Amino acid sequence: MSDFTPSEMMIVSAARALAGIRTVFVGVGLPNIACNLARRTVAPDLELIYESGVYGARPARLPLSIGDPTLVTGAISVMPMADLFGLYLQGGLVEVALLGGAQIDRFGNLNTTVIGDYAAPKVRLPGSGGACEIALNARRIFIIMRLMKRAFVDKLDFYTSPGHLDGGTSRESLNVPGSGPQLVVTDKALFDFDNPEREMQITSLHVGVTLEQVREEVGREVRISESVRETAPPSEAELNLVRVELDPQGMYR
Amino acid sequence: MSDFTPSEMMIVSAARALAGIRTVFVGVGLPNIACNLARRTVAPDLELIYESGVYGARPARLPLSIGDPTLVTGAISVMPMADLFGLYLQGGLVEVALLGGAQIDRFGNLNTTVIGDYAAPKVRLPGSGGACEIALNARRIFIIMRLMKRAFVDKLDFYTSPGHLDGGTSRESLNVPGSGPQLVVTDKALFDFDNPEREMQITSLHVGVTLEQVREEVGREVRISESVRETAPPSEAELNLVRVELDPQGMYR
Amino acid sequence: MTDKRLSMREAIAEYITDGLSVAIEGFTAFICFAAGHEIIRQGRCNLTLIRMTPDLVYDQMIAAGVAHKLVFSYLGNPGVGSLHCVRRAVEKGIPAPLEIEEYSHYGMVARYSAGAMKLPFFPLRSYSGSDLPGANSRIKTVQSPYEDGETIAVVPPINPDVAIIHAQRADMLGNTQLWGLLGIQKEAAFAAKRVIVVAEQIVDESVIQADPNRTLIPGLIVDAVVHEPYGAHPSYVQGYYDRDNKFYLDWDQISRDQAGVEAWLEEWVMGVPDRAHYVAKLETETLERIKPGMAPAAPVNYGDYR
Amino acid sequence: MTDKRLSMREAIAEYITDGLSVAIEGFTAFICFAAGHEIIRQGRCNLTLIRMTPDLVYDQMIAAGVAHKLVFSYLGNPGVGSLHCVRRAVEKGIPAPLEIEEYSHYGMVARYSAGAMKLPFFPLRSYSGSDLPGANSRIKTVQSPYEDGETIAVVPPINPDVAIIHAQRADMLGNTQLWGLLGIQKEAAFAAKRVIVVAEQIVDESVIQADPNRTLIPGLIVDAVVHEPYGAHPSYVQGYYDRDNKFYLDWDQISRDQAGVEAWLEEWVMGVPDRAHYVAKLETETLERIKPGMAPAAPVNYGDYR
Repeated sequence: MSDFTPSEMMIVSAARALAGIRTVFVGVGLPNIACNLARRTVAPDLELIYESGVYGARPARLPLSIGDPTLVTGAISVMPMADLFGLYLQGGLVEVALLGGAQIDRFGNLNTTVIGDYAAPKVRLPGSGGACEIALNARRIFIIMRLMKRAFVDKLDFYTSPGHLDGGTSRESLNVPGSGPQLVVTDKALFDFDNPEREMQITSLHVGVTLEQVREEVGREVRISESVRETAPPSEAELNLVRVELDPQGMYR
Repeated sequence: MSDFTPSEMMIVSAARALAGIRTVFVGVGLPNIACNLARRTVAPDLELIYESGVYGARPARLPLSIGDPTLVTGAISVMPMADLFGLYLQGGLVEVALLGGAQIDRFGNLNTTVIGDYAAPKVRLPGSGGACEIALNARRIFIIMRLMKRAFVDKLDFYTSPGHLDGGTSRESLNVPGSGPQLVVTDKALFDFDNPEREMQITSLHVGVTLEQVREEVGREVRISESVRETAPPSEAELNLVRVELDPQGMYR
Repeated sequence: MTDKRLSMREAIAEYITDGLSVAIEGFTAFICFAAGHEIIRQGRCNLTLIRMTPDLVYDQMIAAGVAHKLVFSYLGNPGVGSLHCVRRAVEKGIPAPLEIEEYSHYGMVARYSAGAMKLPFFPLRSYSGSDLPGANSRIKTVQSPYEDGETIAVVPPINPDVAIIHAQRADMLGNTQLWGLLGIQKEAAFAAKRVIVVAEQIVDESVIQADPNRTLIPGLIVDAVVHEPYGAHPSYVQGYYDRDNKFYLDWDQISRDQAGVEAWLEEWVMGVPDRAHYVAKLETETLERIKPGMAPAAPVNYGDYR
Repeated sequence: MTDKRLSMREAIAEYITDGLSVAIEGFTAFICFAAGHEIIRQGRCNLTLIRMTPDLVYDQMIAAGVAHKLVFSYLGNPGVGSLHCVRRAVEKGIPAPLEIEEYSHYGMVARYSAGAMKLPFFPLRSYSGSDLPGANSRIKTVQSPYEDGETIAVVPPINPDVAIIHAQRADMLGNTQLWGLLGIQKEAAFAAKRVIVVAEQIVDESVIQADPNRTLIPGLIVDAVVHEPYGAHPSYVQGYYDRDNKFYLDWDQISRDQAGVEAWLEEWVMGVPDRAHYVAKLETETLERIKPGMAPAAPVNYGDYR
């Protein structure tokens, strides 16, 4: 088995989770490569949706932003953002959306707004963009972020994008279309929320990663699924696609 | 002075009333010819707006319906109806709209819905189409219809498109953008509503028409403006444009 | 990806069943008479017909007895006069009583928009001072929570069971492009539970992808693609054929009595197996008369970015 | 009809005065840096800057001190990282404190839509469970008057004093066509009290009229037309030039401290009289690097109907 980077493990894990999916709402960078890998492997009918107003992008190069002109040329449809958000996202056509954040709590709520106090922030982050409505309207949310103490927190400084809120049935009480976070892909392990409390739990540890390392990074007790297993490493085929076709310059190794 | 038909007098009168106007919401037939005459004479910057989604039509022939393909080819902009009604009409960009109806009352309210009871109509008319929102949102309404007893009634069977409602300040109480009916062009006389009661009043009698004839047709006392005058007959130039260029087949003589 | 092409007969048989709500949309243009006629041929009934302007297509379908209800905003033979069959049904219950639900044009546009955007209502500046809300209790008001506190009219979403959209071109996956009068076809398609696209031409996906801003309906929401040249006759398709105005004028006479309509339906709908035979039955003079000249769009370069 | 063409200097001098609210829109693409730089050169101040994604153009304008308030939905250097100038203003009040009013993307889209449609509010499915309404009291809710009685979020209209829209082509009357990412330029233009269109090419009205479905903004709502090739650099214009990504990366370094930004502004904004000189100052290598290949749109025939 050839060796691989933690980023490659994240890309491959996210791609595998998209098996059979028809539409994915995506950003640039690592998630974008994951979606294109899924298209070439487990989700041949997958269409990429970008908040910039693109449905069914056919990029001729690695897009450098979600508004890259290569996402427009050759796409199936390019529309005003009012249609992208109104007809596609709110219209219920987005099966999976990939999100990330500066902070995530145990219930998959995300903060991309501020560190510190909103009125006098220590760090002013980008803000919601489309994340808030994506988190509520996409049928399922997959979260992709590296496992870091400062990111996996007990309490968010700001709730930008609702996950399972306070856990249990609290999200259902919002009566929103989307079912919220289903998966968290990190560089060390995979997490899901398949328990009555809707609390993040380890389902799979990447090769060579120990529970202690994960606890260490999360900085608190972490719930563990009964069916916890080791993540199958990237296959030769998967690595080849990523390294040769999808990210030849290795921008996201 | 060459002679002319009552229709030609209506066309010319409506065209003159559009002097200096920039945008007019229009249907087909006689009003359409009036607008094109205005464009060639008193309103060179006039742009025609059709509810079918056309702004700035440049018809190469007499359009046979408001959705005629000749209104599309060569137009400045052709858009979804949501934009036509939302951005142009509701957006406040329509200076004048031309309307008509099966019934009109003394305050310029129009009925295009039913004759008789709504639930069991004697005659089922076309209905509103865009007329209801046009009557409320266009800055000014010009009404064009032939003077006929059964059309000029005391009480409408159905209020489709609000004019000055019960007169006086009753329309203002609606707090709508448009100022309502300003002019009624008929084949016998012109009417306005320039009195505190906002009641239809004769301002101009076409050549050879007597007050008695008008009263006869309206079938009731008709208010008369202090400044009532005789309508200036169509000029040679106006008649030429209508007969030679705008309606060569004389479809609307 | 799966090829979604079906014949009109297959598409109607598969997706239109008795009692459904059906929107054959297209404002004056792109009216899919081919679908309306096939629905009549297959003897569907109790349909709720939805269209801003019922036009001749619903006049014919209502005379044929396929509908029990009509949702609309303007009942007319555009540029000609009345829809006599709809009037007979509403005024005299011939061939059967017809329930109606009536809005203004913008009200229907707003209903389709709310349906497409999955909103509980859509606000619009209309109806105040009109009798329409009195005639239709679905038209309500909402108060603005902002300073003005203004009260504004709202209409509820409409989500037809099936929308049938005619277009110039589509690929076999249902990615569809229209030009000319766009009406509310986009909103109707996104609002509908099922979508049948009927196209003058089936093109390769690469043709669609060569002008992504022109794509009005993505294959994602399309269930069937029917290739049906002249499928919108006697209405028109921008750049492909003109409205057959002679027929619109003739219909004003044909439709004056139910017997005349039934004779016409017998000959032009029941009497032909499909649209191809209908087109063959049209005089070549007719097809020549409605053929437009060329007016190409100005060129556009999307740019090759690799 | 009057020719609305002005130089950028004339257009900004005429329509942008201190204290106005200004929306230079365009999502990643069509960002009119030429207008932003001219506003800086003319020393405007106390502006309320409105943009979904402030991007580098507002980062530069805020560092230059033209703004007292920012209305936005995403603060980032797209694909690169932070907007350091905006962060300095918000976190440290450098060069001056900056008031912010924050929404999500769809919230801003909805605000422009309400502004363009003259609606008192626009409903959208967002914000429930988020802290955003707590941070911005302009985000409210309305209850549906229909069966469900559902409560839905609403945002108020936004009507900028001036919108500046960059496009591929316009005629001298302001009839404007765009292709590629359409963003919310249409809604922003219709919502604004004044509109300045900046185009890569000024074309004859006949070019516009040869593809009426492509017209996004009618001259009717346009006050000034500025011909400014490369006016959107370092952002891009579909089919005309690519984003100058090298500059977006460089800016991440340049903008790390206020001094560096001021030096850059001195050289590239204050140091040039207009965009033509700015373009001349760019290396030819740069212009070559951002030149795309050809990808023509598929042909379309509107049909000649006479």
